[in-house]
Amino acid sequence: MGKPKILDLILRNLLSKPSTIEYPKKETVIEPDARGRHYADLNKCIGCSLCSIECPADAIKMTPIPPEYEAPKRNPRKLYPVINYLRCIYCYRCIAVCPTNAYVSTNEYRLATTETIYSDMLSLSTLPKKTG
Amino acid sequence: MSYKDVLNKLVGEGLLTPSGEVKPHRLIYVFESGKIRELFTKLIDLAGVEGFYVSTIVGTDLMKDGKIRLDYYVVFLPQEETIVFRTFLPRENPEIDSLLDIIPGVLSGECETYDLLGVVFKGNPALKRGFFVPKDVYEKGIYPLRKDAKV
Amino acid sequence: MAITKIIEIPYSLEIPVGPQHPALHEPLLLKVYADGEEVVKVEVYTGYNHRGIEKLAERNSFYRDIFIVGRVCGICNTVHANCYVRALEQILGIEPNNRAKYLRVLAMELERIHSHMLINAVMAEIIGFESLFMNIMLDRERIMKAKEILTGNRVLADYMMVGGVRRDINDEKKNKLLKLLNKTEERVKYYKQVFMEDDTILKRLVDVGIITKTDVLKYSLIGPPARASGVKIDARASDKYDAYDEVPFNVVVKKEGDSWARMILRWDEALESINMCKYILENLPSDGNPVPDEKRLPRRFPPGEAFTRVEAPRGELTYYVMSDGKPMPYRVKIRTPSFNNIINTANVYLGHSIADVPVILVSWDPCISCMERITVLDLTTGERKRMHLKELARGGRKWVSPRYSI
Amino acid sequence: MEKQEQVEKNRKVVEKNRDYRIIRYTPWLVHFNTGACNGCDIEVLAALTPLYDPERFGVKLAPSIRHGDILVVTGAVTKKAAERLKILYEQMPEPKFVIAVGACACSGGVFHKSYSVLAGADKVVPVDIYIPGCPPRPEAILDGIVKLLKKLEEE
Repeated sequence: MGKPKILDLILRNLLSKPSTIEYPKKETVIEPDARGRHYADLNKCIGCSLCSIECPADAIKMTPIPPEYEAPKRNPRKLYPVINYLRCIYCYRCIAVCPTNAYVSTNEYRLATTETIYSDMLSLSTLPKKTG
Repeated sequence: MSYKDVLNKLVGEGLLTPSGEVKPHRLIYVFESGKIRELFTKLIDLAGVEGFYVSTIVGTDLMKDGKIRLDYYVVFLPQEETIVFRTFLPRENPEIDSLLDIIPGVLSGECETYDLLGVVFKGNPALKRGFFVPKDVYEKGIYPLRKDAKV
Repeated sequence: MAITKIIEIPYSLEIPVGPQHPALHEPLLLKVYADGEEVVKVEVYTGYNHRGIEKLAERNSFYRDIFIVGRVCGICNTVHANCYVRALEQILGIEPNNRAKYLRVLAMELERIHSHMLINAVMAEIIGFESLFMNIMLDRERIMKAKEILTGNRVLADYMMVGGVRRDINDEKKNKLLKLLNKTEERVKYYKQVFMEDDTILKRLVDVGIITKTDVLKYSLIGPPARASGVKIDARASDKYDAYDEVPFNVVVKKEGDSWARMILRWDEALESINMCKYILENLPSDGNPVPDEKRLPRRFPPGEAFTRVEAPRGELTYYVMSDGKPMPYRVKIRTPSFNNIINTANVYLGHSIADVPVILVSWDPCISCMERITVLDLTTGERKRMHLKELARGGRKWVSPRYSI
Repeated sequence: MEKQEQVEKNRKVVEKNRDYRIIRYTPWLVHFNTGACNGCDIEVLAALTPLYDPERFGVKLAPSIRHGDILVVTGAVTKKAAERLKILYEQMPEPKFVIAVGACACSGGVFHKSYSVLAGADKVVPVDIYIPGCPPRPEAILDGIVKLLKKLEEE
């Protein structure tokens, strides 16, 4: 490379903006269909436990719906899937095999925690609470 | 000499017996485990050192038959045709001659097969337990890939 | 220098070798015995990364294994999954449609580009050319973005499924990918020029770690190290799996056989892969939906065995899958390229200086992504020193030579 | 006697300030691979490249464990690597913190049933923060580091 080329390079580098993204002040652009946190919508779930069988990491556990929530009629066994987000590998196999497409997927990735986190509160928030 | 002629010649000499194929279209030839060194020496003579390489050694524990199956996957150049050389060993004390001095490339495969399946390659000085397997497993004398291994 | 007595200095490098072969052995231990500066003996120790994947695969169902084998190696996960999925397809007798085949090739080639860029960046870092490392890593982010657009995740794609792929692309995504690829092509050409012309790189890489054609075949070496020594082995060209029979590409072969040839060959292959990706995006067939309905895939596998080969970024990767009619595979055997390339090449280091050891090791592409640490043990004083692999390449010479160059 | 009291007093002050020192200085990371697939490793590496540039927070990759403040553990913790991880943790100077990156280091991931894997870094060393994901994005790793720093500040 000759010298004029270097001068050109220096000028270009002086004028260009730094390439660093100012995370976390500025958000990075994430694809809307990137695989992030997902949870079950209990209005659609029928408690068939297929996702729990197919999960490669055994991260999904079928749990009884707590009595203070109204279990939908289509869920006769009153079970719902709870995902252990620490073990989950975000492969979305559960979403693909779900017979009722009950899973809600998001591109949320900021999951750093100090203790184990589960999907139970997110899932239960889709159900109405029993009154009285 | 193309790989087909080489294989036909070896079949003619009685070293190999053709028996079916592994999908997709990989021909299987069965040989006697005692004649492995004779087979591969002849193979080098016929095909040349630059005519093939040993891709993989696959050991499988066939517990029902009381046998261990050993497959040598050999790739012939320049067509890159994969041929399977298959042999059967008894499940108790499986032993076979090592190929390390004539084909150094089998080192990794032999070490792995010994450590995980317990096939002894006679004449390979590098064999040792603990190549891959953790200490608490190999101290009990367990070979993890045997079907009756409880680990 | 006149040697009156031979002093053995065991240098042990602990290196997480080969994402390529993480299945069985990754952080790897190389014990290097040196006489002064000259390497006289190398031993390989393994087992730090043995996760028992082959046994694990026998205990899980066929479909769960698709995701487990993807985690053998983070950098080559789509080729691992592709190889395993194609073995299952052979057993089942299913053939995916053309669009799915093209998309599979696209995902695998994107992976090859980012893997080759990564190892060239690591090589730049090892020889102390830090700004080049940073620049290559910056441009590699574009390919990671492309992978995210295509598969939904940056690294572990989980893109392959029996009978097709798990995501389709539309025109908007296609344009985005083309834009990213065009920008990357420009930069890759520039980096190739840097590797061809820069004095630092030429002085450290040329004529280091030469391996001849005969040795390549004797030691079962595969992938870029074999092709850089003039052996034309490429599973893409010979097995013609997926869409490789329709997508045009050249197999790059070099004759020199040294570390420099291996690195340049990787840049050439990356350029070749970019052209393939562009061809695929422009000529994507539309013969039906490439995404199979995972609920309707066959649950029962007939007895049978299949052996598939695939050209991973680091060489030929093979899978052997045997089914005995039960819901779980009877035997899964994985042979990854680094398994051959690392363990069988202990003799190449002999005769080179200690500072060349990391250079040769990296030129096999063992994917040294993280911790590289070396214990230098001086037997005469019993003194122990731990140093970074990079330090050894640069400053290790300083630490060793004063004592022995008298 | 007075001297001993003074030493005792000093020790208490040091212990009280122990967790704060890290904020006044810059946290240096040490990365250890305990048998990962390198997916997490390249993301940790990518998090240190110019696009994300954590040196803005003073975060830097330390070459030796004895210089490190934060141990970044990736991988499923194989039995052979677990011995090493314990030794490394003991060699780190106080105060020390551990970040588990990826599903494997958090709780074993897909390998939790394997015979040569302990499944989870918390079985060997105390973990301060978990970053789930397979592998987590570089932003998520930065996010974890920032969360750890914030947590220390609040204490």
